[in-house]
Amino acid sequence: MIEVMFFGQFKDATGVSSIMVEEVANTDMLIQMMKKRYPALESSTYMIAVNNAMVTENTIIRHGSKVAFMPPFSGG
Amino acid sequence: MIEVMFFGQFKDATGVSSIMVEEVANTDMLIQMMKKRYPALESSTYMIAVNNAMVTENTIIRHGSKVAFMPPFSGG
Amino acid sequence: MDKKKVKNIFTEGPVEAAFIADSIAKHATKTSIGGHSIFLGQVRADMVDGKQVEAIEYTSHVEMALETMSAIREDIFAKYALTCMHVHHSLGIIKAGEICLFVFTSSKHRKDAIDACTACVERIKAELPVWGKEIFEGEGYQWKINN
Amino acid sequence: MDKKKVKNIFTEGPVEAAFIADSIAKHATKTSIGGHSIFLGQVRADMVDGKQVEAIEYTSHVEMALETMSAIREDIFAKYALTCMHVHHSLGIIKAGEICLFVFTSSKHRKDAIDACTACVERIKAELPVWGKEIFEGEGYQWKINN
Repeated sequence: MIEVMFFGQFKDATGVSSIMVEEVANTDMLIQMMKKRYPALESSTYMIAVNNAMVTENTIIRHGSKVAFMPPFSGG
Repeated sequence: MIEVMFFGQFKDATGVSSIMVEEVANTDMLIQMMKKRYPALESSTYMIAVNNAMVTENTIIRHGSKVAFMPPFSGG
Repeated sequence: MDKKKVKNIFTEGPVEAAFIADSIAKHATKTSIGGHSIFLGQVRADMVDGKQVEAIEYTSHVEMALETMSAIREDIFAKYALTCMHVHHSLGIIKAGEICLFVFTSSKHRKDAIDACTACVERIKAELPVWGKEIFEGEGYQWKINN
Repeated sequence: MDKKKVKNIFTEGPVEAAFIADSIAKHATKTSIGGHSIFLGQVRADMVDGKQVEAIEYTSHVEMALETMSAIREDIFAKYALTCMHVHHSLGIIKAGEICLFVFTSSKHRKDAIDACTACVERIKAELPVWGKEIFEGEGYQWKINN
């Protein structure tokens, strides 16, 4: 299983803070899957982190990973 | 009369914090006079302020003025 | 996840002035320090389309934020001659006028503390997975945007 | 001497952490402020030829220093979009580990507060007629040199 987490406005948009999904090969496939399930993600600027590390290119997702969907940061 | 004030190490060197002197026409003449009276000033880096304003060129000293002999600043 | 020590930076609720005073006072025994630089972020009561921000609610991807902060800390200690650096960021609801970020750097000579503090604040704003929800008086909210 | 308002910046003895906390807390009502920048100068226990500095005794040409500070304040308010700026400098004997300078700037956006604070500290060190006498443990002293 993979844990998919939503933060900031994505938590609002999806209505969940995290969901468990079956194995997905890579981040591109996961993004596609999530946009289908949560259309609000389609038009948004998002960043993806796999196991707390930002990824900018398509990345393999190993079993037990945590993937975060994050809007632009606005801390401080 | 003119008030001549000594600060920092110049107060140490002259042993006084301020003295009153008779009219002196300008700062060059006052500096000469003070160096004669307090030889320790001779070899020092000093700054001169007349009535709280720094002067870098020879400046006329009016009656009742306050002239400060100041070593380099070291506040903060 | 690597082995470097991860320190907590998050605190529920605002950073209190008394806490800042306490942090400052603790450095009196570190007599090699010549300068401290402090940055404080305070929640602004901005007006947005006639509505006033009364608070910001901060949330974070905490585990990732703490790891990111550890990396920032390492970089900054490598670049500047610091004696110490402390970072505190609020989570939860912080009212307008309250303090939500406290960055505190100390060094022998002032330039290191000042430059490190600024660098740290910029990196926190750009790199920490933290989000602020600006809550309007009455009702409604908008998501904060950093610039 | 011109007519601009001259504020006192000098205080006998060290700047206490509680005083700093109080200054910070007072700004909670100014809800247009988004960032505060603080610089604190702390007396270092430097070793000089085997002798340790135990305190610095500060003296000043007070009247001139206050006028100079007023001019610096005017320049800085003209250059940066500040909400407020506070400066406190100690006079008298300040022990190693104690705070002798407190510069505090606040602005809507952080950059103004940060840049103004740094500019203010640099100008204070360069332009204020203040002198520090570094007193060694046991006996002796030397005059501090700013760089």
